[in-house]
Amino acid sequence: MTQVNRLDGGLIDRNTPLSFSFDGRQLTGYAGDTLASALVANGIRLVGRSFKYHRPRGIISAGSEEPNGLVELRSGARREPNSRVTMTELFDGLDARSQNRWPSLGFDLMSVNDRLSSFLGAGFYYKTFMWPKKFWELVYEPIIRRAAGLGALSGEDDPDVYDRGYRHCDLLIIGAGPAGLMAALTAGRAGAEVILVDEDFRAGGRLTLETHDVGGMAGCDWADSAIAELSTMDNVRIMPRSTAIGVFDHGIYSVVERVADHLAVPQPGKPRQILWRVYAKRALLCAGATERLIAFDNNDRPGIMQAGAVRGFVNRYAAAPAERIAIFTNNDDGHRTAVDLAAAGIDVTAIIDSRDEAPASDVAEVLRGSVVSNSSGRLGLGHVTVRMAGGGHRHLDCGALAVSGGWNPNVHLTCHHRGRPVWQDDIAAFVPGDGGPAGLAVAGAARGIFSTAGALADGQAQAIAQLAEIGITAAASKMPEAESDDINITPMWHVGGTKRAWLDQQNDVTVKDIRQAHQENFRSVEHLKRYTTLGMAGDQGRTSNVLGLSIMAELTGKTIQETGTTIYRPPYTPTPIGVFAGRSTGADFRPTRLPPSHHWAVEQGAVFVEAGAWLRAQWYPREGETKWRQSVDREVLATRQSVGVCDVSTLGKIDIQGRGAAEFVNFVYSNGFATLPVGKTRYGLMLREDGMVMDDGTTARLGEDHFLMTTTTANAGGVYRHLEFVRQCLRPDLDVQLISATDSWAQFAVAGPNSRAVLQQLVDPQHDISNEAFPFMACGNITVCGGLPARLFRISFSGELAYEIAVPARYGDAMIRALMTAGEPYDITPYGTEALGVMRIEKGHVTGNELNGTITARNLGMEKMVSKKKDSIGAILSGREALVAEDGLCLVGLQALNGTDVTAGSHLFAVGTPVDAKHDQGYVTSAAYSPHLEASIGLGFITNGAARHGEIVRAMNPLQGRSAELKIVSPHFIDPEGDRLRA
Amino acid sequence: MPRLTPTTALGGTAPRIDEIGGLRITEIADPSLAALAMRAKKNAAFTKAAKAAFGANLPAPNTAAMTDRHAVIWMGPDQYLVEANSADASLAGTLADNFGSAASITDASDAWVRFDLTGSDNIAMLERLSAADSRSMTAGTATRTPIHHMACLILCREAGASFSIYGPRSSASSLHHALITAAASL
Amino acid sequence: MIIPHPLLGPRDSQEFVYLGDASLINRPDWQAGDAADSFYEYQYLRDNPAGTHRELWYHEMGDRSWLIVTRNTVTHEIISAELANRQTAAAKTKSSRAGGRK
Amino acid sequence: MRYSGFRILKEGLTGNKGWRPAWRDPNPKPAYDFIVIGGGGHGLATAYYLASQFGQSSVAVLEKGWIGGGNVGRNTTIIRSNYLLDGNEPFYEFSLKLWEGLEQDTNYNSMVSQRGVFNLYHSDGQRDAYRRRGNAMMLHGADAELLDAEQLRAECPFLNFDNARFPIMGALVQRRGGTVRHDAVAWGYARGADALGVDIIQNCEVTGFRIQNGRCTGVETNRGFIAGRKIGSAVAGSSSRVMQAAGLRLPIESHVLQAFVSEGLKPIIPGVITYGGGHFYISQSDKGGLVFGGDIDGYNSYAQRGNLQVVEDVCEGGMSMMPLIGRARMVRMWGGIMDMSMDGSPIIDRTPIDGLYFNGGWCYGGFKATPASGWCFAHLLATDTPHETATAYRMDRFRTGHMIDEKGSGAQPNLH
Repeated sequence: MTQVNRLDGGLIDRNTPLSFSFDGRQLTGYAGDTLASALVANGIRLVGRSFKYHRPRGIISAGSEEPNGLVELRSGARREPNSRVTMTELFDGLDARSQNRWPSLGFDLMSVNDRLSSFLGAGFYYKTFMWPKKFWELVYEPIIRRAAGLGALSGEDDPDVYDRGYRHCDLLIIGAGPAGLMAALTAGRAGAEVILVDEDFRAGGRLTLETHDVGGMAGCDWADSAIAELSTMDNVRIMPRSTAIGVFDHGIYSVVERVADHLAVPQPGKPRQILWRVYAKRALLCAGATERLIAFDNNDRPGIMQAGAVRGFVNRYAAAPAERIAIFTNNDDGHRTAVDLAAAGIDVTAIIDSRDEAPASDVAEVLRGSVVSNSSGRLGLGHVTVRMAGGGHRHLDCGALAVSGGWNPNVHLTCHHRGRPVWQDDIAAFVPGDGGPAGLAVAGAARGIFSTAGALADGQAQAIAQLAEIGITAAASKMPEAESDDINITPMWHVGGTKRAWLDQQNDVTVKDIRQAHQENFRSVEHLKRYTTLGMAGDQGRTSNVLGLSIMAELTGKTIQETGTTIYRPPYTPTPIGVFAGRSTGADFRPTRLPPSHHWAVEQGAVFVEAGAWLRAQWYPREGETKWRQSVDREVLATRQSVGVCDVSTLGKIDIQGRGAAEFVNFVYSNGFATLPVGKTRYGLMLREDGMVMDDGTTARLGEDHFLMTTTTANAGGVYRHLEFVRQCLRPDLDVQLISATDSWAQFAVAGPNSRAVLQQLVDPQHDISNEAFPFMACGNITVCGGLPARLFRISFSGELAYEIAVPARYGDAMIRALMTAGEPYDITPYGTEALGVMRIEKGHVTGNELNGTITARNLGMEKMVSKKKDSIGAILSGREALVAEDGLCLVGLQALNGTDVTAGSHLFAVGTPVDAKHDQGYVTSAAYSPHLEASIGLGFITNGAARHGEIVRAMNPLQGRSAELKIVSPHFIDPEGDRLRA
Repeated sequence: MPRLTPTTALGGTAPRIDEIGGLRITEIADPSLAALAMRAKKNAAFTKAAKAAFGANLPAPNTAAMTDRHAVIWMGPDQYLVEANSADASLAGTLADNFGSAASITDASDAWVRFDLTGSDNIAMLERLSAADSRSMTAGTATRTPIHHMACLILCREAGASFSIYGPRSSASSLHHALITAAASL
Repeated sequence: MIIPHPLLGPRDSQEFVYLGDASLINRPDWQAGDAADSFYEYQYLRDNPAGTHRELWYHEMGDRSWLIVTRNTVTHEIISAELANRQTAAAKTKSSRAGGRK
Repeated sequence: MRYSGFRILKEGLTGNKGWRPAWRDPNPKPAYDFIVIGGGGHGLATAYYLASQFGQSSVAVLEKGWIGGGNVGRNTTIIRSNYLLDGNEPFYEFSLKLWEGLEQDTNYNSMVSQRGVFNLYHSDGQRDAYRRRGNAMMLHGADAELLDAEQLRAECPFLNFDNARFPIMGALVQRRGGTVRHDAVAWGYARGADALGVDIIQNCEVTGFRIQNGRCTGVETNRGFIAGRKIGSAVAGSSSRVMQAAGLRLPIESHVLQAFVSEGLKPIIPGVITYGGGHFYISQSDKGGLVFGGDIDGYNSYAQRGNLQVVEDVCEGGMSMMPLIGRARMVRMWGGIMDMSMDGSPIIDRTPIDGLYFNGGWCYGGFKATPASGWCFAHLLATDTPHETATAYRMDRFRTGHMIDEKGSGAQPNLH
């Protein structure tokens, strides 16, 4: 319970103690702590193990760049591997465990890798593990895979939900440090729509971690006052706990808001996180800078940290990383740490400053021109070795080493469009270059302006400039007073040594690895990265890249600018996959379309099937039916013998009107439509311009200038788009208006010899639907049930005497019930998509199984339907030589012999030929059991099929070890003459 | 001969109403709608007929002309959706008479489901659903926009206070689910 | 991306469906002697420039307009967006004035 | 220098001072018998096989940037030969066989891992199409299995069998499919080719072709003119740009395909899994990262980066297929330029210009094709006849109607 390293002061709420556990140890922190600060306060330095060598790892930062402090957070299905302790707000009951160690964090057997490191250098795995060949999958890889990875997923479905959101603004400000806050005040006061996002739960950025004053008050108080003022503005939205993770084209920013990560469990129904898509006219990146370390031998011991993080823990969280702390710096900023530590009563062992001209210090001894050359201590820092300016070494006792190697501006978002940063010598760092995303400006430390006063002024100036570009005038205001110190850096990248000096602490990339990569000619930065994995850790190299580049630059004799950088990519910080998916997961992955009879079908106990976006009744089981085939066979037979009814509302319906409607329809179908009489329906074949069949359906002429086209269910959207393309882009000369009518109508196929008798009970008596008055392919507007407008089509997919009756969708439920009542005397049977499929195969109608995008009209035996006398889409290219070859595929019917079954997906072979690809003659597209023929039948394509009716072929299905003997027949198994249709 | 009784798009006999937090989501049972499209080269006749039929000028893109009897919503170039303020089964027929050969008219009453959204949190809810900038919408702003992969229409009736959401009728359940889920997640 | 719709203003490209090179509006003459060749070239060959590209986008989730968007394929910068039917109509007038395409 | 465990031991004991450059950085010679444009996987493989299989020693690879910097270094590392059509399947099966012996051949461990490729199906129609495809694979001598839902559940219990918008009904599996460490493929070929005398010339951009009397005699580069007897272009992604310099228009568009990787995680996914209800596929690298992707963004692009809606679409598919990845964090997204052809299949052919050969149009299937593409292109360059498995990859097939359209999407590249 004791927080051994807890100091006085800080921005924590001592009235709200929080208990948490780490590796099973019960500990206490306070509201306002992060898990990192609470661990520091509790004296815990060792928090993890590195990736390759399983070296002990401690926290090195206080921010989102943390590469080492990764834990498994929470338990059960909410377990979150690789959670950065620095970004985890402490909450009561928080449960965290270290990862990538066995059996324990303190005693990790895998750390044997560290002893073998001479053999595990950069790319060692490319050079071995090749013999014997089979051993890769059997032996080596399983071992490597088990050893690799850091944390583990729970293996259970993520129980939380995620939302998406969309916001618009004039100016998006990324980061609520001094630059961001000043920019927000400036823009907010000017009345601009402002969104201010910050990844922290407390605004202020570095101001929350520092002690210096702004505007005559503590920096964090100034930040609070700025937030207070901004909160009163309706035009300003402040989003804490929100990280701008990516910049996309044209001012689209993705911002992840962590709504509930600071709670044990999100509130019911509410999201864990929200992915905001922010549409910003302009944006200002005020993301600050990240302090870098200096490479020296064994610089990876827990306790060796960024200097700014050390004082941040002390100042904001009142948590001391150690009782005695040494400082290693190459710039003035390191000295600020010494002042803050001393003020907090911490013993500053010494300031080791690599600069010969280092300033003096009131609080500690300054070792000028000296460097830290090694460290020691078991599982954490105990001593550092200092190589003194004049030679010789000194050993210093310290529990922590605060390292300042200079600051890298957080330029990442400026590189998301592949812009490259440029090197700025005076701060020894990359700053944003040209070629950043349009509309994104940068202010403050993110472009190398490190002083508080500089950041405040730049925030204001950049805000004014950005708003001016979109016509908003913002006024400058008096700047609050703040420090304006230079950091006076003299670059110092690494201290020469004989041991390993770490660059990327997560992935275990050392200076030696860079040397070896250079030696093996992996010198381009991209080769370097890929060969050594430098910068491929979760921080995308924020803590390691510049160091690595500086070393490669030394080796090649180039400058760092010439050496170049790899490209920062989104997301800025690691982001859960779940939040990108939002609510579109599981059953809500895509919306579901329900046909008008859906609720009725549910009452009937129907079994449903996903048909594209639709949910359709597949069959309607009756009591006693235990196998689907029983239901389907019954539905087919009942329809063919008496009457069946099926909801076909899902077929696409496109209303086509205008003086040019006939010419338009005639142009999009390959067969002729210009002469279709009013009141008639015709089958239409629609080709793509490349000559392949795109879709088919029946189109009715409801009036001289009015057509109603039907499409297949699957292609409704695509055909509509195609028609709009033709209307707007190819034939703007025609007077045509299109409107989708799919959802407007509830349409039912009423099929079977008694279909007319059933319908006659519902159709208003003034409409004669006798065979004479309303023959096959007739259509018309009628009324039913006492004046309700309806449409009737005499069309048939089943091959029976059949109608399709359409009523406004709101009457669909009533209509199916009315049909069932009217059909009672005939034992009317509702049928689902399976029976529909059986009957269309029996009739030889093609669907998506056949129309697979590689099929021509000729393949279907419909080459005569491609008129050569008119201009229509697809006619020209369907005449290419390979598409009119004599031995092309041809649609045939297939009937199984000798008790075998037709199986869709089987390949067809002539009897007596070898079964191999060379002798493959075609394939089966559709198969069904025909209860009517009491046979297994199907459709398929086979070379020269039209001439082969009667031939027996073999259908091979080696995938399932099956074969069948099939007879090639006409695809019209039922009523080839069409007598039933016309009855 | 049976008389047929309509159902709402959600499949009920009465419209569905949900109150969640500060939001009220109301299914409108039987909107009377017609799709109105100008025929080629009939600009003058079309404009004139529109003025006579609606007593208002045709709306500009992104807007709807709101009158006592109709909302005329811009849907596309030379295309409009006419909404009758009270149930009017003859809307399409009347418009056909009004416009004659200047327009193509299609009854669209059954093409859509409509939910009305009122309450204090509706902007917060809409910004979880749609990329449309609902915060800046004024009365009569009409935007076609996807909501959870559905092609929808948001019509602002009173800035910040009252909106109608139109979606494809066959997707009514999915749209309703999206709306109440968003309302509950605020 | 954001498409600057000529009628509706800026709209997220998510509302659109992309087709390809705007040359697809220039469908060849089906009766010309070289129709087979010209349709092949029309359908299959592309300039595919690294730079300015005129291309067709369909506002599927919006007003169902086909747009011709001029966009830089290297930077994604959009230079202009126009209604395709105006372009097509203009092109047709022009080509008929010029005596039709060869 | 031969790589082996023994060599690692020896070097490790002597301070790792003896490692030699994996390839040289030679200056270009004035002339070569063969010039391969493009130092990506296909170009390097072509050079390697020209040297190793066809005995050619005067070979140069010209790379405008750093080798392996194109799609071989930015893909999702999947290998498979689960194709349907006669024009494709023998080629990809040839490629898979080459993968199976690649490491021993090049003495470079590219971690060819045959952990299996699972393509899920969600409807009877999809199952029938997979059955046809699986049978085609077997008829061509490849391996395939069709699993039903219960068989699939036994292997991948974490898939969303119970609450899916599109129910998972089973999978077509190719056990010999899997993944390969992508960068290592480029480096292995480069090292192998270099050892056989091939000049790999980085930072050498081809800016034009010297064409005289219908014959290509060399290339102009930023490092001067280089003469070549035969010149092959293997610059997928940039094919149109490069071939435009020779005055050719191609049946190709360039599109962006994005890919994604998570932080390192302990093993959880066995092989490669492809969702059939949306756009999503995933595998787990040996390092532990979940490597996943989906569909191309859909618009012409040379930007090597994509947009948010596709990121969301991919993750929607992923979460729908396997909701256990929700709390895994993505660390990086990136994009590559895909040579999208008009039928979704590649071209390996002569051009109308003598001495100039073309290899491209790989859509987003180029990585798995690398060995066979290199071999077949080397065959074409060396012998002027197509390799027996690549006879269908003709440039004129669209004119004659011999498209190889696996998806049946027609002449719209962004749908393949």
